[in-house]
Amino acid sequence: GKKENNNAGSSSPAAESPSASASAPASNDSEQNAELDALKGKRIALVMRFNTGTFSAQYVDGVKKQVAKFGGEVTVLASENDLAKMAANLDSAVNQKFDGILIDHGDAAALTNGLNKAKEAGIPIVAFDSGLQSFEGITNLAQNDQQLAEFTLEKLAEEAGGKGNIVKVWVAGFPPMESRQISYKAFTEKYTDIKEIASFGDASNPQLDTQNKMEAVLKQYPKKGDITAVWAAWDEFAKGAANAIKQAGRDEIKVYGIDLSDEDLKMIQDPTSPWVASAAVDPTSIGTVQVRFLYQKFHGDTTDPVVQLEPVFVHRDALPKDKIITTAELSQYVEGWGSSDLGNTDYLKELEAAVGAK
Amino acid sequence: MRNISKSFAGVSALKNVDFSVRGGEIHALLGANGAGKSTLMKILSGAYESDEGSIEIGDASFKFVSPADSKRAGIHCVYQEVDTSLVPHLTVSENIFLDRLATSKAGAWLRWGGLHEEAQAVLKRIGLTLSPRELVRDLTLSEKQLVLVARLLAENAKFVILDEPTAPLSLEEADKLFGIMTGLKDAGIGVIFISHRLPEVFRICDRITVMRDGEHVLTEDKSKIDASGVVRAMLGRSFEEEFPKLDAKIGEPVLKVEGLEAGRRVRGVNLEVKRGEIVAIVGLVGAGKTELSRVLFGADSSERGTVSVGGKPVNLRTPSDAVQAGIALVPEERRKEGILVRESVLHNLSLPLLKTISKLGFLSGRSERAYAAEQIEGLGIKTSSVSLQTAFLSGGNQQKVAIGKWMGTEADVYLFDEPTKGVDVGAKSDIFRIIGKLAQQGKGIVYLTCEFAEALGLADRILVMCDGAIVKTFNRGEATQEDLLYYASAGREELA
Amino acid sequence: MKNRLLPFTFKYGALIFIGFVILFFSLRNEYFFTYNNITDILRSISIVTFVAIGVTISLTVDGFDLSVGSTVSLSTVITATMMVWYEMPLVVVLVVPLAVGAIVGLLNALLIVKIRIPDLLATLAVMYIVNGIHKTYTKGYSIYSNMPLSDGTTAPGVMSKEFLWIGQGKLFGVPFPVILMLLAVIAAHIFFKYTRWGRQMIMTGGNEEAARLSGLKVKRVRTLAYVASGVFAAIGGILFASRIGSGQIDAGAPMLMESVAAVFVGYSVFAAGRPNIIGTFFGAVLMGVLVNGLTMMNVQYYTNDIIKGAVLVLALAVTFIHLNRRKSG
Amino acid sequence: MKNRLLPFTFKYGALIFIGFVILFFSLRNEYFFTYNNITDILRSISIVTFVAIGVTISLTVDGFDLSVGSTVSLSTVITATMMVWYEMPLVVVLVVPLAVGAIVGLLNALLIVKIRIPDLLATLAVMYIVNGIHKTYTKGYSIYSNMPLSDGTTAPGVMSKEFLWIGQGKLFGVPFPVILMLLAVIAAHIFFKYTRWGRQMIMTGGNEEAARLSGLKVKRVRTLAYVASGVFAAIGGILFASRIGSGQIDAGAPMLMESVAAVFVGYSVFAAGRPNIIGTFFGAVLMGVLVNGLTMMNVQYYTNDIIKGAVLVLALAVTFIHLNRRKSG
Ligand SMILES: Nc1ncnc2c1ncn2[C@@H]1O[C@H](COP(=O)(O)OP(=O)(O)OP(=O)(O)O)[C@@H](O)[C@H]1O
Ligand SMILES: Nc1ncnc2c1ncn2[C@@H]1O[C@H](COP(=O)(O)OP(=O)(O)OP(=O)(O)O)[C@@H](O)[C@H]1O
Ligand SMILES: [Mg+2]
Ligand SMILES: [Mg+2]
Repeated sequence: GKKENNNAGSSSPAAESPSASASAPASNDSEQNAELDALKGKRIALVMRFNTGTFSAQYVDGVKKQVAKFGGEVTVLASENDLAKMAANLDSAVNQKFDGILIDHGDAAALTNGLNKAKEAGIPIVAFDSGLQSFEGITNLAQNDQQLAEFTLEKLAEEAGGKGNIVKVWVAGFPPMESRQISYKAFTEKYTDIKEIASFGDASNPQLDTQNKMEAVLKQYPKKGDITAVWAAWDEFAKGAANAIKQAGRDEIKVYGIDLSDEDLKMIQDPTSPWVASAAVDPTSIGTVQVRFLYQKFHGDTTDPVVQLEPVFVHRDALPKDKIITTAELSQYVEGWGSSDLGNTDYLKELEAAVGAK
Repeated sequence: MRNISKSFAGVSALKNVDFSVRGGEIHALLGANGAGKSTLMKILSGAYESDEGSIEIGDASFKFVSPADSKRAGIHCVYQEVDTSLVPHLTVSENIFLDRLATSKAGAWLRWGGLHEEAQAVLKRIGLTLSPRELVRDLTLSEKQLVLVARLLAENAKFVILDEPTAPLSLEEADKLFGIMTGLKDAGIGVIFISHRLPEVFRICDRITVMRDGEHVLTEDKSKIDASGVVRAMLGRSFEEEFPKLDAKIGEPVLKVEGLEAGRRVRGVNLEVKRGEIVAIVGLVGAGKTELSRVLFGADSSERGTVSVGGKPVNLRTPSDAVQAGIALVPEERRKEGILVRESVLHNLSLPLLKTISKLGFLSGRSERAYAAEQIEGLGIKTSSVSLQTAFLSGGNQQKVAIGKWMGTEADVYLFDEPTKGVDVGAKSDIFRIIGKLAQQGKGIVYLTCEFAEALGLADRILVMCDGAIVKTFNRGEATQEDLLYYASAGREELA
Repeated sequence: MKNRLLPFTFKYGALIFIGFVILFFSLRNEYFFTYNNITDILRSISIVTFVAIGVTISLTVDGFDLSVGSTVSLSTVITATMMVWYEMPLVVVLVVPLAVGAIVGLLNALLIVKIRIPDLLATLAVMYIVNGIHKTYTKGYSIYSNMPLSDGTTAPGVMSKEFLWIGQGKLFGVPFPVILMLLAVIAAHIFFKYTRWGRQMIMTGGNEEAARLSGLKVKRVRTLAYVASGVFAAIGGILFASRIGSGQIDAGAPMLMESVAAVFVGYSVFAAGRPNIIGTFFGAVLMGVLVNGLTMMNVQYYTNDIIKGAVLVLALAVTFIHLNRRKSG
Repeated sequence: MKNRLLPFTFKYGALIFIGFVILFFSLRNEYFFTYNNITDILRSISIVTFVAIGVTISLTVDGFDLSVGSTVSLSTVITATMMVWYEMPLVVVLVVPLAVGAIVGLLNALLIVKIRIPDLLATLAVMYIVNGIHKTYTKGYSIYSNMPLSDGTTAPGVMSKEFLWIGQGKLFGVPFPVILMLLAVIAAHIFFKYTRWGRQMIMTGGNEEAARLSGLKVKRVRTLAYVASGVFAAIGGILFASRIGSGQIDAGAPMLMESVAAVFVGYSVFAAGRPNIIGTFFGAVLMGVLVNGLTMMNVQYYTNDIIKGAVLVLALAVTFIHLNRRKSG
């Protein structure tokens, strides 16, 4: 609707005039330059719920790089997985009159108040994986967690031939995890010949704890073929499981994980590693895309309330055998990865060029 | 109180003791250290539960299982260990009215103004000029003692117990206390008074009960008994026997102290101790003896003055410097400073010797045990095994452990700070014998005590300390108890 | 004694320090010292302050309660399930978690006062147990309005509006949790300063033997202190649920260290050298100010901890250098 | 005294308890009591045991060290960066984190022994500082072989084979970390039982003033204890990096509570009622056995904590009921 146009009026009064419509080509150069100048030097707050691990470090990196390209500046407000702290951080961001706010892994109930305050203050917001669809005026990037789980589980079933014993490493209490569990449940109903023989998970010490517990499970099922595969709902779990299996020499067991960072990619490429596949949205490009949509809002464009980030399935077979690559190069091998031009517009390209030229 | 018995960890402290007090009398409870006086009173005041026996007030029979019970019966007590009854970081007022605050008598709300006012009034009655707002942790020992006395006055007592209240008081202060006691007596309150100072006992009390080794010995009117009779009853033998002074050859000076100053409590102390000599330093409680011994041992720092051992000046910054220089200290607070109560006798005895009994850092279990056996034998430490926790030893044996650990260090100078405090009669003479032996071996002994009789019996020389300074020196045989007391109280007071 | 300035800096050192920190941030960032930001800071510390009051109470009777964090977690999920699973009225929603907090306190007291397990050991064990219970109760799931249940249906209840108002609403322009917090701080301060029970707790913690000898039922006092600690942690949990509008698993885990830090900084305030409510409050304020101010200065979030730790050391050093000098001087 | 069985169950109660737990799991699952599983359990507790030995040492001198978890985190990322960022030879890779651990210990000692901040307060502050440092050092990234660097290049080094062998290799069929752990336990036990320095630590912890008045240099002894605590935590961090083949951020955070739990259970072993190395080891074994056995039984992960806590309470109650009965009897 039209109401999405209540953009950052304070910083770009030009947006009020009809001529500033984003889709229309700029009528004259000076006007366009003024428009671009207005987009420079934005102060942006990134309010995060989680802030440890390579995945989130890469995501922050993506946000920072993209904002820098647009000539802005980012402040990270980290919340150590404490929603109350996150709510406080959002309030603080509003108090500081940032030009725009990015939200990472929020929670509708916890943030409602702060978001309303931000809306009153006219601060545009773009959220990632926060379930804020019901909020008017906020653009929600969503990585489709159920689909992520489906990708890996389907592949698992396929490679296992539709039957076998699997170990599930998963923990409740986190929205993405709980979404992935929905897919898992459907999966167990669909493949009745696939049996879950063990299930554990501990988010406070994910890697070592998984490694220790996986070892116990391996001892409990000591014969080759007892265990077909491990499904880890989070890459931190997958790392631990892969380590345990590799060190026990049980190379017949395959590990499937979700969320992919550089660190994980390296493990998947290692031919001796049992970890064969993962599904993810490139953390760096999540950051990039999120920033682009925020700038569209600065510009006064109408943006969709929900933007789906299509997850990508990465299997070892698709990766080069001869060299080690990083997620930055992954797009050359896996379609849909990182190359996402989602949210990009001509004026943003021009802005990028203008800032880069300086 | 009838047939009271009590034992600690299997060791009997009270055996079928009977004891009675009338309202309106001052009843002295006497006995040597460890006779069981305090224990009996703690049973009366509900701090301990008796194993057997009963307590009767009028016609009613009671069994006190908590201090609250006995308070309800009107019995109030000033305990011997002052610090166990005070809360250091609370104000004087609150400490005075601790009982009231502890029970539900007072309302829910605290009116500070009223409380301070009332406290001020009570303080005035005992003649203490102190702000009721002051924190108890900042008071001196004697002030603390008086705060406890003030607590008695603040309550409606039928009976009050005063366990060695005069120990930390000056004579003036003690006099004021006696005035208060007489006032209580006149008000019909029964006062039980424990003291080791016989003259004051005879001055103030009406009846005397003597205990020995946990048993009741006698109860008499003051008029029917004299001091020597009391002492005989207390000790079960005559007075001289208590100090078996051994002859020792006196050699060259081993410890020399010049112009030692530390804070308010050690002021310009000069001191010389020769080999084989026992030098007693006497003074009232609070004279600064403990502080002097701690400074000499490097446990507290001095501001000025020199100390030399065997002619060599030493710099005492920590106790380990002192040990290196050949000084050993048997501190006053045995259970806190002298021994580690949770550790075995073995580990306690070998503590200062760890270096000597180890090779390349590894302890030799054999020499450790051999050394311990030697000390246990030599000092007559009564313990069921070397690995027994020292907490389970009797006080005298604990003190022997605190002494025994220094025997192997080849120290030249031994400082004893009130080594007989809380030690029973037998152990006491054992300790005197040990000290005598050390002197015979040519060690220099400094014996700090507030028990003048001990100093008179044991020492070759007696120095009197008052207010942090040595005010008078006596050679053996020159002084009487009265002389000592005269100088110890700064020559200002006459003996009663 | 020679220097008259010393006792002053000693007594008010920590407060002056907090003042400087606030001044510093105000000068560095124009948005820091605004009404909205100050009330936001106060709101952000309200939960921790409640927990920290509980910790202060148990420390006052000389007992360390490590289980408060887990009690916050338990209480926050219980509060949420009361509404979401069972659609209880507000009273029940508030009373049940408080009762559960009291029960956790009783369990601590049983182990410490009755069985005489040392406080740190006992409360650590209880911490594990309560953590396990809160996860088992929810099967590890966070609780939110109309959440899907394991039997495929959705939960009937929602987090009610009135309940959410407790944590998110405003009264006379002041966030309600701030009002609650200030009331609690004042009440607890009055309790310790002007009521017999408060003094009894201080007496017990100051010298348990003396308290016992004056006829105080010290066991009961200590039991009450642990119960109070549990109840305040439970209030923290309720506020938490109300603030974020859901019952998060493990929500209380960071609360233990944060509240302990506040209490410890509080030792320095007025050079008390011991747990005290006003100190605890200022300790929480300092921590809140630091977190808020540092984020505003755009300090890398991972350096926050260094600064927090350094500030703690400074505040503590000021007090304890002096405190020990006085003792030995 | 009347019942002859009591002193026996008292002294060996905790060990018998552990025996029962092992027996229970062995009967429930045929694969539990196999050579491979037992060595796995021992390997899984090796890191915690090292940290717990450090905690035992600091508790022996009566000081609680809350900073060990953060020291593990710091040491684990330093170890990894030594190889990945700087391609250092193995000696340097091992020595640098140990030195850093010692420095953390020195910092603790400075605050506690010199400035005389109470141990819990000081080590809490240091915990924050060290946590902040390790995150600042890595900018929040985990460290792994050939990781991409912020300048767009990749890191030159890899986690070396020899290094990984430390945590993952076997010697004579026994996992190398298990051998290391057993050596450390034996060495620490001998240290406390048969060496002068160990005895000095025990005596200092027993009563610092009495130890000082016996001529011990108690400040030095306490300083050494904190340094040892830091070094053992650093060893834990090195093993951590070697065991999982990378340097994870915040890896040590859970180690604090786990090691403290092991040490506390250890209080009960042989009814010591105080920190002791053999007890700590058995405490760690009990915790490891529980995790392994419960995983094999496929118990819901969230109930693990309840069982852990209940076991802790039981073990502690056995000891302390008796210990106090003896004291007051
Ligand atoms: N709590 C206790 N545990 C073990 N033994 C104790 C305890 N209290 C007292 N005793 C022992 O009981 C005996 C009597 O002690 P008590 O304190 O009653 O003596 P006292 O007559 O008051 O001596 P003093 O004149 O030194 O005060 C002593 O042998 C003492 O060691
Ligand atoms: N911890 C303390 N706090 C306050 N005052 C103290 C403290 N220790 C000692 N004092 C006071 O200092 C003065 C000297 O004490 P010191 O212990 O040196 O005397 P003393 O002659 O050894 O007495 P005692 O017979 O008690 O050993 C006394 O007035 C005492 O009350
Ligand atoms: Mg006595
Ligand atoms: Mg003295």
